Amino acid sequence: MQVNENKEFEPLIVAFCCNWCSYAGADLSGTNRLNYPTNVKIIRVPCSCRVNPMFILRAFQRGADGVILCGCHPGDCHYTSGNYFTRRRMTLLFSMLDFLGIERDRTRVEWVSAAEGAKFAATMNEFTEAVKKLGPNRRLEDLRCRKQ
Amino acid sequence: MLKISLDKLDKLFEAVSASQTLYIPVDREDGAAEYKKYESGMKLSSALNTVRSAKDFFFPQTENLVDFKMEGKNIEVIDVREESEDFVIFGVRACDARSFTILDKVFLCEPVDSYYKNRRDHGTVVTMACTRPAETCFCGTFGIDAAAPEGDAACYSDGESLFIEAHNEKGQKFIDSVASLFEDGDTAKLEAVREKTREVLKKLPLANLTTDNFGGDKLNEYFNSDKWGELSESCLGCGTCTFVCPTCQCYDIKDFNTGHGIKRFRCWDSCMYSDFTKMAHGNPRLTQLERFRQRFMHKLVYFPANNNGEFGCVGCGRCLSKCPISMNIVKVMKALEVK
Amino acid sequence: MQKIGVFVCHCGTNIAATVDVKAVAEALGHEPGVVISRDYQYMCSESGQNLVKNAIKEHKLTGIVVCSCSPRMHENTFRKAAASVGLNPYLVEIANIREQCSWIHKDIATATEKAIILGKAAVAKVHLNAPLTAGESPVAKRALVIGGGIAGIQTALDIAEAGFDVDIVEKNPTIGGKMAQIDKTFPTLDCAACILTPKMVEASQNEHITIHSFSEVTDVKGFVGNFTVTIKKKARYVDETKCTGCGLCTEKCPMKKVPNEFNMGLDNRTAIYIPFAQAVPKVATIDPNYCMMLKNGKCGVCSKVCSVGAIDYKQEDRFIEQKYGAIVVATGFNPINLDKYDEFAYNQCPDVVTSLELERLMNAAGPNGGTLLRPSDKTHPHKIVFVQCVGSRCDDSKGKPYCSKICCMYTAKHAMLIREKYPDTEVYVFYIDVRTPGKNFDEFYRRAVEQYNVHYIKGMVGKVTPRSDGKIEVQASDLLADEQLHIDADLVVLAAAIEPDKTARPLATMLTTQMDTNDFFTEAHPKLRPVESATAGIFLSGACQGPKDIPETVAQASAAAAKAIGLLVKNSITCNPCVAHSDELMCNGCSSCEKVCPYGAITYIDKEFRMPDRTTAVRRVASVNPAVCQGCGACTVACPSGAMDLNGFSNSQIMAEVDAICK
Amino acid sequence: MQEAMINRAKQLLADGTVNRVIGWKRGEFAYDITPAVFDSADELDSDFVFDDFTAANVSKYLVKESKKEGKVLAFLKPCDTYSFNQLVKEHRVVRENVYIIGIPGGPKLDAEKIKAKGITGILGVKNENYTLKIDTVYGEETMPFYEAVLDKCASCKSKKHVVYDELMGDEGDVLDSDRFDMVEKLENMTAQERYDFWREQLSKCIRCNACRNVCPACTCEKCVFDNPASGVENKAPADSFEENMFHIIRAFHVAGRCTDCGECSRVCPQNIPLHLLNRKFIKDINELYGNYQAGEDTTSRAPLNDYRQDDCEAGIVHERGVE
Amino acid sequence: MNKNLKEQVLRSSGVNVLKCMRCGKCSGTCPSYDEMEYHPHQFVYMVERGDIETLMNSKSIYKCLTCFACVDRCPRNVEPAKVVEAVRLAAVRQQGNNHMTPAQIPEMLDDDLPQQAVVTAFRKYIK
Repeated sequence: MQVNENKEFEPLIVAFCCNWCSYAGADLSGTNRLNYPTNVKIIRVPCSCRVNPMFILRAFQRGADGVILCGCHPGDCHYTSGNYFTRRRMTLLFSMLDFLGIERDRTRVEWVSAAEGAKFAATMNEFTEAVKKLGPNRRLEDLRCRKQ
Repeated sequence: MLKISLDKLDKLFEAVSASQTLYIPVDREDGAAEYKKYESGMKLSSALNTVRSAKDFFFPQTENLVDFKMEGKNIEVIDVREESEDFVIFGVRACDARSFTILDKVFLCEPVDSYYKNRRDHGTVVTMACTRPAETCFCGTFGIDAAAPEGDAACYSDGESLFIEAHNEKGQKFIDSVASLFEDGDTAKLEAVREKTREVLKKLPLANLTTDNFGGDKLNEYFNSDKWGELSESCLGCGTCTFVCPTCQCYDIKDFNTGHGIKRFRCWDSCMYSDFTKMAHGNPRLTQLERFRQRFMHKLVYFPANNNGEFGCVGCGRCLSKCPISMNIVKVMKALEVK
Repeated sequence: MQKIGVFVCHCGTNIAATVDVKAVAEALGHEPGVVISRDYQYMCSESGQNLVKNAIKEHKLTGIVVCSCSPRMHENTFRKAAASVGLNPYLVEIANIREQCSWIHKDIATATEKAIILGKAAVAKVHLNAPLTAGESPVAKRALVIGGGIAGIQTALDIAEAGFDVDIVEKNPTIGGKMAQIDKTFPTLDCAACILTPKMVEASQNEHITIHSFSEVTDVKGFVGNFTVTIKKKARYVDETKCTGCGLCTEKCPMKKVPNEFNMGLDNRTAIYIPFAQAVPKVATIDPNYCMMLKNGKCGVCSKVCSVGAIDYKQEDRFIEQKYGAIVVATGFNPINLDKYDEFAYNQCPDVVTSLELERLMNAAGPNGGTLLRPSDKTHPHKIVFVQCVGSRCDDSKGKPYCSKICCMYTAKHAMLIREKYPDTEVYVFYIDVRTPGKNFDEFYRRAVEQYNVHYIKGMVGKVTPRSDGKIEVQASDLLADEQLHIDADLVVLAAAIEPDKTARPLATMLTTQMDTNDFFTEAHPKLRPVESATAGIFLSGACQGPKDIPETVAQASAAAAKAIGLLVKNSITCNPCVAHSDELMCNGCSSCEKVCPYGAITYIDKEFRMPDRTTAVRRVASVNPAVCQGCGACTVACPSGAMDLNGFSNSQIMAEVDAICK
Repeated sequence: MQEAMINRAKQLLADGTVNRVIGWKRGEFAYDITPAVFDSADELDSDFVFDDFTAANVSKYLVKESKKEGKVLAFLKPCDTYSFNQLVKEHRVVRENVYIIGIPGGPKLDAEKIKAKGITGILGVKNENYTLKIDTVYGEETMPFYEAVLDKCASCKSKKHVVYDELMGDEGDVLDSDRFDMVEKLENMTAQERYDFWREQLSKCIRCNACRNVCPACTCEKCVFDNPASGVENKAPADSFEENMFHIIRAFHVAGRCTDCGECSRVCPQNIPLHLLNRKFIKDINELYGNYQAGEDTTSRAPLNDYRQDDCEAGIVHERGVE
Repeated sequence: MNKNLKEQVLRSSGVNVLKCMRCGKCSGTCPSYDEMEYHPHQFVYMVERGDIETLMNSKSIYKCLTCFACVDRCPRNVEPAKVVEAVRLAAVRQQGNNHMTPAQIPEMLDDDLPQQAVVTAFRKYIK
């Protein structure tokens, strides 16, 4: 692989996507060839409510620069109520991270339905840009995990 | 004895820190003191002691032992040991100074702990005599004179000047390196201050506590004592006492997967923890009573049994003030004691 | 030691054009535990699958990773392939390098790099995969059909035909639904009652069918194959088993001024009533809102005239609980409320009616005995205006955004019938588009225009103004003639949009099925699974899923029945093994998980544990019913001690993926 | 008060209502009081103490004690009753096995605050008209009572007992406290300032687990941080990340369950204001999902186990406060 | 067809003419229908086609009363009156900013002119 010395900062984005809506939405943006940056790596979870705050911290620890969580729109959860719990949990978690002075633009929750391939791609583009502006994650990084 | 005016201390610190790393106790915003790497402008704390003991300098809470680099299916072992740089810890109290001799017994006996030894060899301990001991102090119980601390070199203050004397070559080397700042001084006033301190020590509430009834031969007297139950019943099983203790030296070795390799490190462990010395078959001490008993039996019986009667406690009093439920070695000794 | 196989698919050029598949296979071959890494043109093809199968056998693989299209596409394919050669299907992981890599990226270098990372994440996960065995749960051999319209009746008859017991729950006193109110059906113009009522009778007489009329579903518990449903049998104050339906009570009842809902309120009925002559079950029902006896204890006439003593003023709502293997929803539709359409004067003028009201006005069993008369003065209307798309295709808050589908055809039917019966009547139909896809539909519409001379005018009615002379002024535009028309009509008929029944949404919540924003039930797949809901064991029949005419409804009803039968013939069904499980040693019994479980899959048991001090203690711990759990994972986060974990998506697996991605 | 408590306890022991009493036992000095179980009148007479230093919340001990044979008498201060109720709600204590006497709450004193004034060699502490007379080996010292009050008592939220079998002393009210002031102050700082503040505080952490082990909400059979299988186990903060993570996750795990008893900050040997993390969650919950006081009752749904369809979106974090 | 003009009309009206489903309800409801050469639905359609100049040159743009009946009744929320107004605005812009002054009103009043038309014209522009 080529390494460009003057490469601009390329953030690492971890996206947790629920199987029923957002992961399908991500697939749809693929089917429609809607580009979004390679920075985004998707992890499939059954429901957004499966995402434990520890996973999010873990991603930051290991060098992620942004974490986004995607689920079905409120009311459309495949499991009826999962994303409602997600919403409360993540609101509080993100507020706590903000309280600790972690840049608030590094975390996001977005509702993307299986039909919203375009929204998925747009969201990922936008989020990647926002994280790019922030620069590398330093405040929630584990120095031991930093790449040599 | 050589002395330096107290208001010139910063000159001394500047001089020392110019050639090697210097650590001194400083006051924190919350009123507690802690050792910090000296930087210009820092003031020596007047507090009796730091929350964390000075053992950190030789036996830090976490320490990398070895790295494993993984590339695909290959594993490379990387020795991360480096020769430590010279450093000075200034202002160590008599109790903490004694703790090093206790730690030495553990880490410097065969097989020598090279990580510890490396630091010990490069560290110079400059102690400071106490002038205002607290009610929680009971160093005297272990034969320590707070007014005459051990260490490579010792300092004493008479309120105006700081006197220094070397106890060994390392200490002498330290003094020699900064000798130009010192002058010869009269110790008459200092002696008076020390005498006063010793008077106070005698008046302390724990002054009469003795180890007469403890020691390596007391296993049977105390192991099955029925006091352990009530002593341990309110123990939270936290590690506060162990982690503030200058003599507790148990550690755990763990692997941390960084994603591109493994860092094998050791970190302090506490015998109060439920997974302490956990082995394949499980845990040897299943109840808090057993774990609680282990800690105090170790300090008062097992340690002296293996170390020529030396106790695993220096009476610094940290656990007395920091235990969340105020259970501590003094209460244990008083409750257990069979005369 | 794990032996993992990696299989990288080219997907023709779909992947290979943007991802260097050889490099991916090469890189993943170096991952710990990977013993074979291959690439192939089409991994999902038979030869591709054989390559996977042979590798599993040859290398005794303990897990495989397929780097290919979305797992939503071929996860099952490869799971089956693995299973066929003895590898547990849940030891298969898919790295999605097509939809989420090759298709969205253009640069080969970065796309390849990303594909490798996605592959590594899958390898990291598969290291921790555990073989899972799907449990089985028995299927109750009984179906529930909610709604007793033509959809429900047809579904029930078909299921009964296959020999399974089936219950129909109908909220009204009789089954029959909307079709019973309809006069004639398009495009054949045969009498609706003539084709519906035999089916109603058939349903009532079928030994496998139980009809719970005047009943509602109040609670649904359980899961596919094993639903427990509570049905409320509303008090009708008449003993169904005794009533013979003789109708004497309805004749004698002194309370005769009750709006007759069967006739759309165009005439009155008595407080004790049988909705219509062919009602099934043909038993009387007392309307407690109007019955004097029930209201103030003064009357009792019906009780006196009833020769079989069926009247029971003390009857109360009864609840029955029944187990079902499958549930078919057939809750149907209603015309929308037209209160917000001031311009059509529906609420001001009795001679502005909806199409369903027109059906009753024209029906022989209707308020006028089949003669078309204006509701206001009972005179023959000579000029009738039909307005299409009232509330359909609306982008505003008053109407519905969708096409109601049936209006074009029934309006043509009405126009035709009127012109047939009353040739002196002028009929205008204002339309936006005439939509007639369907067998013989356009021919039907053309007949209305060509044979029956119905005036079809392209344009919309803007304003309807009732006048004091009894005429109704209709102002509309004729777009083709480019003029504004003013018609003095005698009767205006509005083709009101149809919407799902109001009971559907609470029912959907009980059933945990999905609905769209219009409250139509969402099918599991719009093309391939049109009669199933996304919730296993719940099927959709008729207009509850979307606007439908009768033939389509019946077709879907039979399809839903076929699906339900397909489920009921099984003795047991395989459960999803990716369910939550609780580590009892770590569980605190705090009930957090139970509170967030949408399926009630978690219960608590008191269990005896050996304590560290060698005593035993009883502790409350959570226990997951794997047949009920659907595997969402809400509980795993609610659990602070981490005792709750999810098969297939365990904490350690997800963290391994995170680690691999962030490496 | 102490006398009355001992007498009542002796009565209840004597008449068989309870077979033991949980309370506080006097120590070597004026302030080193240990929670303890007393099972005889003699022990009560000699060791039971209730004074300005009996701050420890004994409700957590009831997790263990209430599962033993017979009934235990627990003296609970108002704040302790909230903790107890929350434990009842989570099925962690057996309510029937506890006889609760509600006793007046603080303000209780913090020996650390006395020592921070440079007062050492403490032999005795007396409260005379809200001036502390402190007898030391270096002579008598004085300081205003309120300057030595524990932080958790200084911002007391309630003097009302939410559960008890009988009450001693007067019942108080829920207070309109200023407990969120510091949280608000931090919220109004810039992100960098907040980061610096917490970095300084949390870098002091020695991971002794005192905060966790004293916390009445942390009663897990096995904490995730002690469980090697959890993937997040760690014994020491080997990196600043681990200092952050432990405290974030711990606060998150008790969010909606924390009654704000303040024990975490009281016992922290490094004086880290840990209660601010919990209060941040409480403040957010109150503001976003409606006022909620954990432990106020035993039936309501915890905010994190509940939802409303019209809850705010997580984006609210971006919309409000200081960047 | 004048693309710029179309753009201008679309922008100043804020209307999405593509939402129109050609039902003609706007024209069916329009009280000024008979006065107009081009009717509301034609406005929408012609704007969609970009045939703006024809409309601008037609008297129809001054016949609209801005009563908003078409806006209220349009099932697709197309808002034809806003389109008419936007075309009118386009016409006025070409003529320059000659707002009507109050002094001009009395001489213009006649019995047939609806009062609303005067108010509208006063708000807007001279022909």
